[in-house]
Amino acid sequence: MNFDFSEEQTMIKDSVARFVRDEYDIDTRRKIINSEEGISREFWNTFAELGWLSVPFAEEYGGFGGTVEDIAVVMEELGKGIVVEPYVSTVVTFGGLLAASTNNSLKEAVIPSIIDGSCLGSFAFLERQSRYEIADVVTTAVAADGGYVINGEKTVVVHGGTANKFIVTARSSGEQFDAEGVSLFMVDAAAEGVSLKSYQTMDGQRAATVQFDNVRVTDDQLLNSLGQGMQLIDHVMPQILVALSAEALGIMSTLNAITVDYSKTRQQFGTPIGSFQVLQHRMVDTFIACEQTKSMLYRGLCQANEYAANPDAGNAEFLKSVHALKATIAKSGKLIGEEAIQLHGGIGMTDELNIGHFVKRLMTINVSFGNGDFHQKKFNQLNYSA
Amino acid sequence: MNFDFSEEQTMIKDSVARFVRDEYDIDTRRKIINSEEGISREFWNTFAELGWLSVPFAEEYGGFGGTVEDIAVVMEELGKGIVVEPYVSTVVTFGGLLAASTNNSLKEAVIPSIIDGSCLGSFAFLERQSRYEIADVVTTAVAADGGYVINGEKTVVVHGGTANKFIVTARSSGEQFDAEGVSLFMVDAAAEGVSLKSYQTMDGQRAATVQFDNVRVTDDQLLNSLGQGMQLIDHVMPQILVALSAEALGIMSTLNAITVDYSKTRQQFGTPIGSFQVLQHRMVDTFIACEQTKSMLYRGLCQANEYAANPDAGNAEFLKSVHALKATIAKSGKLIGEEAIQLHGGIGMTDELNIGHFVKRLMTINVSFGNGDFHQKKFNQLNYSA
Amino acid sequence: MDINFSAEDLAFRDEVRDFFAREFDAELAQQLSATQGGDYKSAIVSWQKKLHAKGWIAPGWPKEYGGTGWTVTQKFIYETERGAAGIPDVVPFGLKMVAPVIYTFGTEEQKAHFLPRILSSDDWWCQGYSEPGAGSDLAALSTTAEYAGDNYIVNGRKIWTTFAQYADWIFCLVRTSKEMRKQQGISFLLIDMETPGVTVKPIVSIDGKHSLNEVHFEDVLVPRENLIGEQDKGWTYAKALLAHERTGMAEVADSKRMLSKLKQRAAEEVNGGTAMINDPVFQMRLSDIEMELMALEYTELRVFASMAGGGMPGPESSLLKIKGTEITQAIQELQLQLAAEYGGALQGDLSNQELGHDYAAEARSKYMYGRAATIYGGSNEVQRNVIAKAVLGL
Amino acid sequence: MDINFSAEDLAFRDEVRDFFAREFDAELAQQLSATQGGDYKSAIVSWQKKLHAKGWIAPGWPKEYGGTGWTVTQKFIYETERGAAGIPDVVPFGLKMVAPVIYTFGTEEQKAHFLPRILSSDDWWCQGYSEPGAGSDLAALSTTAEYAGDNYIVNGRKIWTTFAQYADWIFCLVRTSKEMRKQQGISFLLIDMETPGVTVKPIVSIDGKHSLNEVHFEDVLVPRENLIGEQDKGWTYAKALLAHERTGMAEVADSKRMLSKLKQRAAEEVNGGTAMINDPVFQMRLSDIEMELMALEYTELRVFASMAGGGMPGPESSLLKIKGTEITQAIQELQLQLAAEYGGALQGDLSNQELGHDYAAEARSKYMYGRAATIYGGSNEVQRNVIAKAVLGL
Repeated sequence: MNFDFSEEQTMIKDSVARFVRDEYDIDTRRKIINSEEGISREFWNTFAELGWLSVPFAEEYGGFGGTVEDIAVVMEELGKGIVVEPYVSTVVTFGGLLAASTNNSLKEAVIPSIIDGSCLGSFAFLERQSRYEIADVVTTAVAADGGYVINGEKTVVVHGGTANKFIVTARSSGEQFDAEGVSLFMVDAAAEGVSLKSYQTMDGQRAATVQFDNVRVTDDQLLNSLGQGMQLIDHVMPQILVALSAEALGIMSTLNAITVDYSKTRQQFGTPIGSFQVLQHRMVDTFIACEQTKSMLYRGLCQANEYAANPDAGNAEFLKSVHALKATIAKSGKLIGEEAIQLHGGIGMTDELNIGHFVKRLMTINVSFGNGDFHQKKFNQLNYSA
Repeated sequence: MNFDFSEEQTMIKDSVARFVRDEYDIDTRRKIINSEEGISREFWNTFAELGWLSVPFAEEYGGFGGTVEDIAVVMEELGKGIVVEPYVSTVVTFGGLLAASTNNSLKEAVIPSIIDGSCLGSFAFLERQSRYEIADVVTTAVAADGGYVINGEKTVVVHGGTANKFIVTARSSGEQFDAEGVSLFMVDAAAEGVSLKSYQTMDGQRAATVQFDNVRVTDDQLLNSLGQGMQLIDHVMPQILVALSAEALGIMSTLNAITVDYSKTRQQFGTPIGSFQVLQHRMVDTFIACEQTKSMLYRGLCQANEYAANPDAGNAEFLKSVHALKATIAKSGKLIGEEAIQLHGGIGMTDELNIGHFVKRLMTINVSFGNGDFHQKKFNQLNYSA
Repeated sequence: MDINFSAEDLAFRDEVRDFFAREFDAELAQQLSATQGGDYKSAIVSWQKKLHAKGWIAPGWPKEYGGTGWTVTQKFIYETERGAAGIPDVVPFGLKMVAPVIYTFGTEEQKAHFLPRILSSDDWWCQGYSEPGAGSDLAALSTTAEYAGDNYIVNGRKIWTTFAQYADWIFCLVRTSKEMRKQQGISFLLIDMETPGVTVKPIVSIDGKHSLNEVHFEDVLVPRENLIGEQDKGWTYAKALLAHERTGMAEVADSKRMLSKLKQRAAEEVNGGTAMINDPVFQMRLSDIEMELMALEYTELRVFASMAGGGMPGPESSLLKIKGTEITQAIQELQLQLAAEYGGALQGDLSNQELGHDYAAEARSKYMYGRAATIYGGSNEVQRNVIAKAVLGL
Repeated sequence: MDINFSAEDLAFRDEVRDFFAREFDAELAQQLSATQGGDYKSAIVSWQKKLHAKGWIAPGWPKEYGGTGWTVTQKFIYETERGAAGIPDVVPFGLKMVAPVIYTFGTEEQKAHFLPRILSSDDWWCQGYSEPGAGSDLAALSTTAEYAGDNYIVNGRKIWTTFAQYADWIFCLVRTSKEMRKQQGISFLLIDMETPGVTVKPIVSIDGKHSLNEVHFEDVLVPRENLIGEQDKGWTYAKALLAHERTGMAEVADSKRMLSKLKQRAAEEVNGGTAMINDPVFQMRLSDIEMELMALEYTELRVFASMAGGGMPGPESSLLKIKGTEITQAIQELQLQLAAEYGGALQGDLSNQELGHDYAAEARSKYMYGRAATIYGGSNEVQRNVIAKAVLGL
């Protein structure tokens, strides 16, 4: 039994932490999110040079060959700076789906360009009506001329505006809610028929509405077998959820630390507010919530490692922990975010202070790929149905 | 708009309050609950003499002709003394069902004996399997010789051991969960085939397991039409729930008052514990919970009065408030009860102090005729199904 | 015990409904749905002028100064209908906050000058209480007013001043004596925002909008006749006002409206083929809030009924503030959950239509700005201290 | 990061399972399910003697004094298996509470005399800390021990003493000096319950049972050699013990067992034709608790892993106590809800069978007695004070 990070993990953790501390203060971030693209290409190149973009990819494609745990190490530190560059969307989600695909020529072509920073990617899955059900797909992929024609609209495509490529869910068969019949295609952002409108989201990141208007694709662009896209998504989703949760944990521990520090200096009624017992107990409760969340993340990581070591034993325990983790993130994130603002008082309500920005990213993570109730119900389904 | 009690209500309220204050301290109560019958016949006669037993009954049977509000006035004060005498089971429940029945000769025969204190009654409806679904009845009433034969077992029959008569649910037709086919019979406790085993319950009251073994009844003992018992129960249930809720409110306000007083005298760390901000805020929260509960009770009473004045307009709003009331009682009861013990510390854990006895009655009320979740779901069904 | 409406009450209700239906038109509703920008001020003022013309602008005032003379029941009916119609409350700073101080503690000249202009919405007021160093600890304020000649010379800084950018006047607590105990030596001044030395600096809040401001005072001359009551006694007047303010913070009618919209939306939002309103867990989340709100409505009625005989509200009003703001925040939070991934978009140049969920952006901004409700007007922690001390005697 | 079990660990797990299955038989389980009466003492002692014979009675002790020398992983496995088998933990007062004080701070004579008798369960210990006037404020104790000749003369009263009615020995905090500051002047004494002047008075608790007692001391002579460490330094020893005690309060393995039984029962309880385990709302109530417990299991493992290098646990152990007791109470509460109207019966002369729901009476008594968990061992309020001060630096 051990809960330590390896030497390599400690190195990359320190490297990300150093970057956040030295290069990514709230003003730098503010400039980036108000810039035209909403991300810093310069920093992204730095990430590439430091090897962060290679973490989850196999060595044969030039990757680091990292695990879910390695991703979590990076994400927790990125969370401490609420870094807006598209690590989750490009490396973890787009990259994760690609890495898990069975289309080797696509992997050979694209993964190296993710690693060197030249390719940004995004997963275009959400539709106006679909909410948290990824299999709820009305975008169509109709066979034509030895390929397919994609028609439909995807919404809230994270960092869609800067993506060079999309992985798109499209229905090649079946009815609206069927898991069977959802196919995954890689589509170039510059392909004919692709158009988009980009906007800022509350967490300082960007998203886009993307239209696919008679976009032509071929079998070569399929990530795995036609109509079997949900299998691939289900396989990769736990690692996306762990990555977001690790980011959230980084945010929570930062919010708690800032709030405790503030309570030691802010004077009210002639004494630091941190001396009021009511506020002390509430900070203890946010401390406990953060520790419990960390434990749940570690549980997920231990079980990810266990599953990786014994894939034949199945991933039931890993899945159970991941749903519990995302549900826990929702609860502790709400508690910690709201208490951070409340304990700061008026100043916590300002755009100028960093607190609100951390909270808004937490709120966004909460509803990304299913909110707390959604995942708790998945947990219940796995565990209780008699 | 007014939230005042009438002069008559104030008189009866003061009368019950005086009794509780002067005659019903915790030691008196302890003697009663440890006595053979578990109730005081002497006090019951006092209740009769003071007219409390006549409150809900029509004047034609010698009653006071009172309303749901009048019952609530009595119950809130009885709650402040956690009076164990069978007011809810005999007057409100047994008496309420009888008063609402269409069997006038039964009413003429029995109601006066409730009012004069000579008849104790109990509603025997619960079965081992039925939990909160009153229509879940496997006790049978089979037609025979111009009457019916009842066979079955009823459990947790409140104050069954001292009851002279039972109103019994029995299935005369239909399947286990059908509302149709449940009939209500009045059965004498001394009737052939009735046997019971009495025991104490956590709240200091008594209950019994009652066996009905080939008990013969006639049409004269039917409270309303054969198989239509659930209609009568559904009609009377809101007033039973309001009565229990009013009792619970009396308990909660008492618990809060005792706890606040205790916190002013109990010294820890050289100061009364009531000076600790954390405990202050928690007592504020229990105060607020109690006030909100009172408001919900008053809402229910206003709507009961509205429904009584305009029965044709239907009881939808009344029902909605009653389910909300019972669900609120569950939440605030849990909060207030648990905080009362916690703030008292070790002494709150002793059987000797009154605190625990109040809490145990609250817990019992919580699960009587459906717990909080059960009633909140009923509320949801009435309000949200699209 | 009843809340029955008399025939007169029912007739009054119809009159209110008719008036709202006729006068609060779609254009007004549209202008008021955005809570910033130049439109907002002119829209709300034009609406308030309509209410004034009708005589309904100040239900809380004594009749002699322009109040409506309504019964508690009529006030309840008016508020209920206003909320149900989705009509925002009047801007409180003039009508609900400074006016009661003026008509209770002001001179005849002050009443004659200020009250009519508040009623007609010709003056826009803002509140100068909080300071950077004094948040919940209001009395720790350090803005000074030195008396010299016939004027006070005011120096200092106020913060969290809502809509100062629109204001003609600000009412301020200022320190006129440093010799006395903290709560003493404070005076209540009315200051013309046009006076030289007054500057307003915007604060962008976490919803990305500009409602809050800092107001700076640099050697600002305020004539003596703008002092309310006695010098150094301002805390007394402010305290009376605070309890008054809190009773207005339950916002039951508005929460009812928000909840009813939330239910409509939950019937339209579908997850995996099931409308959210039919989801048993979502139903529990809804009714957890709705039941609290049903109770709070009656708690408010009980407070109002007990005030019907006259007199200022007591410390129980803190309960209304605590519970009212907690319920509002709970609704906002559930609305944001309902908006799911669609709720994160800042509108930018995208219309609601393009996002596909037309309430989603509103859900986001209401949630974020709504965090302030438990902070301002005396934080909920301070309200709990008030109840502990004044109600429970701790 | 992993919690993988090595081949040795797996072999150990099998050995533990086998031992429990073989030695903890149905009769023992039956005797131990009732937590009072004469049977209980003899049953738990006979079980502890079996553990002692196997060498497993004191996993927490250093190996030199009779500990098992297990790794953290082995301790985790042992605890997990114990909980899963529904085996109660050992009585803590001797093995987990006084023993660490004796082997850390005691004399060689004290170690030689007391430790073997604790290991063999020949001595039953109880704890004399709390006093009527000193609850959470432990150091406010007023039981005195005056030194005279070779003895201390003890006078005073201890309260909430669990199982004092069974005890051979009591370890006490007593005041040996009134000159010093509150925490100083306290000494740690071991007192033979047979000494003249010691009397035990039962306290019936709100579950209607007798586990708690008052212990009165009237001129009780305690030989000097029963003093632990230095006179007036007892608070230091007690404090070290308290942190140790708290780590044992998470009771994860027991909560897992209770939760798993709760799930089984929820599958059997039917409301209107639907098993409660399939009710979406009940499922949420269950998973709210289960998820917290899953996290706490790893929090505990993290604390144990960090202690693996040796050393006493830090103030984070307060977290384990807070969360552990809150989870236990939440399970008890849900169990009582599940028991519905059947949960209110006191057993009296009725068997569980007659009530029809064989866990219902247990649900009631566990819920009621369980309220003590957040009060004893340093109330949860005190634990939060500890974290605020020692961990957050407030």
